[in-house]
Amino acid sequence: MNASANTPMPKVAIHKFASCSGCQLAFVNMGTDLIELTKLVDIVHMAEFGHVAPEDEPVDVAFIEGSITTPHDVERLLKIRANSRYLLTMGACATSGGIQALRNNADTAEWMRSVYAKPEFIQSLSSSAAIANHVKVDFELWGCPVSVRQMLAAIRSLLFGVAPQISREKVCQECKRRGNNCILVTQGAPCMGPVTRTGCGALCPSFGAPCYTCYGPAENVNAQSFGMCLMGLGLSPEQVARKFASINNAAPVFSEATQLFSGSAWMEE
Amino acid sequence: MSHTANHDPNREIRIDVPLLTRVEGEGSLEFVARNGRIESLQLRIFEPPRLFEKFLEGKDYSEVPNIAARVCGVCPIAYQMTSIRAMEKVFGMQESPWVHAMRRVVYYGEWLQSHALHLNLFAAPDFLGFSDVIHMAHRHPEDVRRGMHLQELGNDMLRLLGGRSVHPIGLRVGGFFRAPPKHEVADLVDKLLAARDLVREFVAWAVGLPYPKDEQEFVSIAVRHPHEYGINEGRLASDRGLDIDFSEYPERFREHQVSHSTAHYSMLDGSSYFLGPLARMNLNFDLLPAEVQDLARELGLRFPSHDMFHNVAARALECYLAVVDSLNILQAYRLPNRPWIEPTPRAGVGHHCTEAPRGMIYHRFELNESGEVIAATMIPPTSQNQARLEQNLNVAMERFGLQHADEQLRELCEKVIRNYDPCLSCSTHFLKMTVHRE
Amino acid sequence: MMKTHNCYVPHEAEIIERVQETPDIFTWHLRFSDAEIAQHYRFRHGQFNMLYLYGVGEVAISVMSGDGENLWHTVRAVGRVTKAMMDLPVGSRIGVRGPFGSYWPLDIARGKDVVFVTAGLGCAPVMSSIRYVVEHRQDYGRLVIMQSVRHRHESLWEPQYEAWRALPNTQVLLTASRDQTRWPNWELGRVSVLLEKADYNKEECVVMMCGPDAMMRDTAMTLKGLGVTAANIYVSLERNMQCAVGHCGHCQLGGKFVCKDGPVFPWPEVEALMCVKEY
Amino acid sequence: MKDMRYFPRAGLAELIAAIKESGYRVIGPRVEPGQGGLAYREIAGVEDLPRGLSDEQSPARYRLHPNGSQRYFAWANTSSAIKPFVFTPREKLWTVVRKEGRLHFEANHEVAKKTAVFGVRACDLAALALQDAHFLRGAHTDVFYRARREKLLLVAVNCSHAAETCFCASTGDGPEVSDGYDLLLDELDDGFLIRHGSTKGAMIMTDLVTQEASPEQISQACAQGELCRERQTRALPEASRLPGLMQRLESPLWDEVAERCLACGNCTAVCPSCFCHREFDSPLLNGKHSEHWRDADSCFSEDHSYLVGEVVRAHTRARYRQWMTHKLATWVEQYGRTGCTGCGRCITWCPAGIDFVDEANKLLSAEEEA
Ligand SMILES: Cc1cc2nc3c(=O)[nH]c(=O)nc-3n(C[C@H](O)[C@H](O)[C@H](O)COP(=O)(O)OP(=O)(O)OC[C@H]3O[C@@H](n4cnc5c(N)ncnc54)[C@H](O)[C@@H]3O)c2cc1C
Ligand code: SF4
Ligand code: SF4
Ligand code: SF4
Repeated sequence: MNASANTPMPKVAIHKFASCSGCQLAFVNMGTDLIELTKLVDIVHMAEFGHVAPEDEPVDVAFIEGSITTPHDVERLLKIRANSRYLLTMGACATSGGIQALRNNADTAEWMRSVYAKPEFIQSLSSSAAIANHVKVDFELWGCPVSVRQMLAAIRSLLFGVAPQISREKVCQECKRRGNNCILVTQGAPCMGPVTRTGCGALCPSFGAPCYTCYGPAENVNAQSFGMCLMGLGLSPEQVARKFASINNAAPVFSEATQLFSGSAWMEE
Repeated sequence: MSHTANHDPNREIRIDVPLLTRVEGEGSLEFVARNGRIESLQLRIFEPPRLFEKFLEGKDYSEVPNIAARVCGVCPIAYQMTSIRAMEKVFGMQESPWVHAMRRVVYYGEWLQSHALHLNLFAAPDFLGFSDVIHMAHRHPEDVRRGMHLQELGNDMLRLLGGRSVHPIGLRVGGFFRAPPKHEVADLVDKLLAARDLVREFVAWAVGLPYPKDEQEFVSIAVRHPHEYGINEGRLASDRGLDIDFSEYPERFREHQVSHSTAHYSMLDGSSYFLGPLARMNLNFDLLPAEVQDLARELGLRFPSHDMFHNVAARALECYLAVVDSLNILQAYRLPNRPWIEPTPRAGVGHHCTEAPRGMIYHRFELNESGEVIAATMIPPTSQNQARLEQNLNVAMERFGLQHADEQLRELCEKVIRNYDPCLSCSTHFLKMTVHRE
Repeated sequence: MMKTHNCYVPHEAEIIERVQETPDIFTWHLRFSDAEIAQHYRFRHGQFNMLYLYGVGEVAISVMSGDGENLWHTVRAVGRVTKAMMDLPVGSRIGVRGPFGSYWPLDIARGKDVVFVTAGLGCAPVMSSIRYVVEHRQDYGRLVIMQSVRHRHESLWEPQYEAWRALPNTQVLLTASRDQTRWPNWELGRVSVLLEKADYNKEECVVMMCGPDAMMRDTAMTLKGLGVTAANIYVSLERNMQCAVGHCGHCQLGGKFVCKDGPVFPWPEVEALMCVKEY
Repeated sequence: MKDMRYFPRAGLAELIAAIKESGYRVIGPRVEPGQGGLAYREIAGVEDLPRGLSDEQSPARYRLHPNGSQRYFAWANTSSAIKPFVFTPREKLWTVVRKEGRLHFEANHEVAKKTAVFGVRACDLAALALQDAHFLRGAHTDVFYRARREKLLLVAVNCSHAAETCFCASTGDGPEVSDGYDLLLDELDDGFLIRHGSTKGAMIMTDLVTQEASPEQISQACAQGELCRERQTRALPEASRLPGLMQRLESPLWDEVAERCLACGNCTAVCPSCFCHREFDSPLLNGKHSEHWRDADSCFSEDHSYLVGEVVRAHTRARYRQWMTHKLATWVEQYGRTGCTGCGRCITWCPAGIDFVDEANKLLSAEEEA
């Protein structure tokens, strides 16, 4: 994906599926870097931007925002994959199914009836699936929203012809680098930093707010022990389960933890 | 707009815009005309429902702001703050003056970010004849840079109190997690001071854009507050005499669903209504700081106005308001003892409305005695505006005349739609336009 | 290092020649851009340099041969940095810091039999010392070279080995652990197969070994069983390396920093910990 | 003791002012709003110090309580030691500019600020000495660390209060400060005893109005230290027994602790002697130059022991074992003593409340039984 003066610029597409558009907005919000970026790559598809190349136009890099919820989504996604050299997920929806994956275990038909008076108008799969459940994903950028710094670094790496470097360490590491005092220790706050992946710069604990897992699971998570820690802070098993069932509820490590602490399952182990 | 009107107006016209661009979210437009009459004109929002209202059920009140934000990455503050206030009402909590003021600042941040983005990236290319902002930037680099600068300033305001601009993390029931330290406030004040002239130029530029005239009949609705330009507190008012408490919303406003879209249509006493910057100006111009009113007069702007494209000017003027009023608030900044009040959960129902960048948003929360959600309703501005938008399109197209070429008809449609700055992610949806000429 | 200098900052070097050895192994011939640095650069067999790829990062690579004006490195493209390095054309510039670490006991080995055991690309760190022994053949006793690869076609320096096989008092033993066909001069199986065939003075020898941890552990144990003194067995270890000067802590093996106390260690110094899983 | 002087409590403001006048930014213990607990932060003056507050520390718990006194230093320790002011958790090492194919490397020349750290404890000074040995005394010197170290002014205060987590008496590093300071204070009910340990400190003392310390005052100070020592309930096994950990590398107790350990690395981050860090490149978007940075790292993270395609210490068991055996056993081989100075931070700040001392004792007594 090296660009030089006489070769055409690499083509980049940004596609949207079920999402809040927040990752795209984070992208559009990057300021003057956006202008810099358009000098390095050719953004051929990004509806918000006013660019709509057909889904079967070959591109070098496709970023996918959003999760897969309808049969039509699946068709589109397959077309995109087939025409992209690298496919990167951008954000929690695309990477783990997002907050809307909460409906995966629910009775969707019943939910539809209650929210939409005439559900027959709505064509929908019963689940919200991560992109990787349907096609091969080359690199995952977690976060809700995605970190633009990480996204630019990924593009820069691909321009250099190397794989993006994506750290899976815990939020706590970044929290300590920022010199924060741990709010779990000083306030008994149920901060999810010890199970959550770095990337946000330990934003929440720096504001005195408990982390709520928006960057997804870190490597080597000890969900069982951490759940017990949270119970030690006074949370009920159900509350612990809900802590894991947040923005990245369908990430396997978190959905297993949710199961573990739901009901009385946690005691049997 | 210079047009050659040499087509047969009685021909069959079918226009499809399968993927509307430069709006937030995804949707289409479908337009069919036959024998000189518009037969159907439908905005379709195709994004499948994400069922937020349903999966908020059972969540703890403290989890609501973070989940509600995810309805829309474009106006997360609107979702967070409206739900927070609705729940605070359940708990019988009053805002402290500090919290009230800081909520305005963070909301102004969202307005400035969203308005600048809309005007710069979405709307201006329409009026200046460019396909997108990148092409526009080649010809008008200074204008584009100024818009981006203001967008970034809005982001800075969001970051001061919210930590990040998309899905901020600083807001909580009771107030804020963190009181910004004085030096950070001082830095922002410097930036705001430095942007004052820039934003005045920006307003003048936006007011001077060559947009069409589009006089329409409509009812404006906005939050009205006795002492300040309505944003996050007050009552619901219209220019036809409506003046109700937020809790009366469900009695007066009704939602229904139509077959072509997953969006819900909202009606006030059975008819459509209009929300957004122009509606706010129409109702609350008198409450703008004198400085902002003066600028409007200098530029020859008069409100109330029923020219739909004055929405552009209103949006720009609100950018100036955001800078001026945030300065007023932040120049008098004091550190509070504590940036939040600890809530004491109790059971009940709370209603609240605030002014999202695109217009009024309504939330209703029913909580149990431990503060868990029993039922949630969230009605975004775009779905409330949808009926009005379709009427607006009908009238505008008829007035423009079907003798115009399809391409010109489509352009006008898109301009009219973008003028509402619809957020299709919000209404849990996006547009695809199909125009049929038969 | 070369002159008083901030030990973290690389020096520019130019790729003046490159050889594609196998589909994923290449050799670089480098030269420092700064003549003074080139002149003062000295390395000892077994030491390594940190090679820096612009905008991407650094990797530890053994010095194959040469001096500051002609520095040779053989690299296997395995990951982020090394794969991209393989794409660099002649004339490109990279960063080089070094040399770092300990070296092979070529002095101690003088007058004794010398045994080299390598597996995989593990040969890179010992290649330069084999060459040294070959060049100073009269100073050493018997020379035994054992090399194990998975497949014969991965073997980099087969012509070189064949040439050495012809030297007096020298034994070259090769094996392919995963091949089906048995080639002439080749065995089938792991290093252990070769150890049985090797002929050298167990009491008066120095063994130099490089390869995966498990291979070195098993071989050292076998050699001890055969009567080789543990202190005469030397290994070159690989651990994650960031700074290469004993500051970053990544390469620690117990109390040892592999970058500065190693990579070459007498076996007894590391034996205990090399035998602990995941230490 | 002959150089010991006394000044009343009000003199503390003068001392801080004198230090500032000598061009230092002053770092002191401060209550961290929003995050709770004490942290070393820049202070404007005495008004920022934690007057009348004491800390309560236990595994996974740190709280501050009013103690009814006027004292500023009636607490055991802050969340971090001196470490971040010398070994910065994130810093740029060098920049490389690519121009016409050539690479131009340039070390980061950020000028270190003169920094005074106020309220330093004995355990932290001992840990600083360990870091000095690591970053300054080897064949290669870390010039970034050195630049900051040379600009440091250390104002130590002898402990008068031990936390439940403290065990410096058992490591021999406290509670009394013995060396490594520029100025040393003892806080008494109505004022301070002060002495200097360097010419830098002596210079600052000359600006200060002090009186000769009375024998009563000196004995009060000694008694405080004694009390502090007696109050320590935790103790590491004797130094001579610690190498025994290396005989327990296959103990099932490592699995047992790994069941609780979150591998979050909070212990290594707060430990005043841990020195691990990793390097990475951060290129400009347009690719015209690149910066080379380093981040504090932890042996609890997977990158720490990553080798192409494998992680040497893939499991928490091995990572915890690395942390403890390095700190208590193999450190001795590297720097002639253990890497633990008894500050107790890894106990307090472990979100899972794992007690380092308790684990070490369990492991070693299991060894003896075995
Ligand atoms: C003393 C020593 C001598 C070496 N000599 C050679 C040689 O002559 N030829 C050769 O091809 N390889 C050699 N290696 C191995 C080489 O360092 C790794 O293959 C290389 O670091 C892989 O980097 P990567 O970015 O391509 O791989 P990735 O898998 O992407 O690794 C990412 C990063 O992890 C670190 N890392 C990964 N593996 C290793 C490793 N084995 N050792 C140290 N750091 C690692 C590096 O910082 C690397 O950039 C040697 C290693 C050591 C320690
Ligand atoms: S505050 Fe949260 S992220 Fe920070 S160290 Fe504590 S648990 Fe980890
Ligand atoms: S601290 Fe946690 S919830 Fe907050 S931004 Fe970071 S990952 Fe997301
Ligand atoms: S090991 Fe624990 S008690 Fe010892 S110095 Fe480190 S943090 Fe303090």
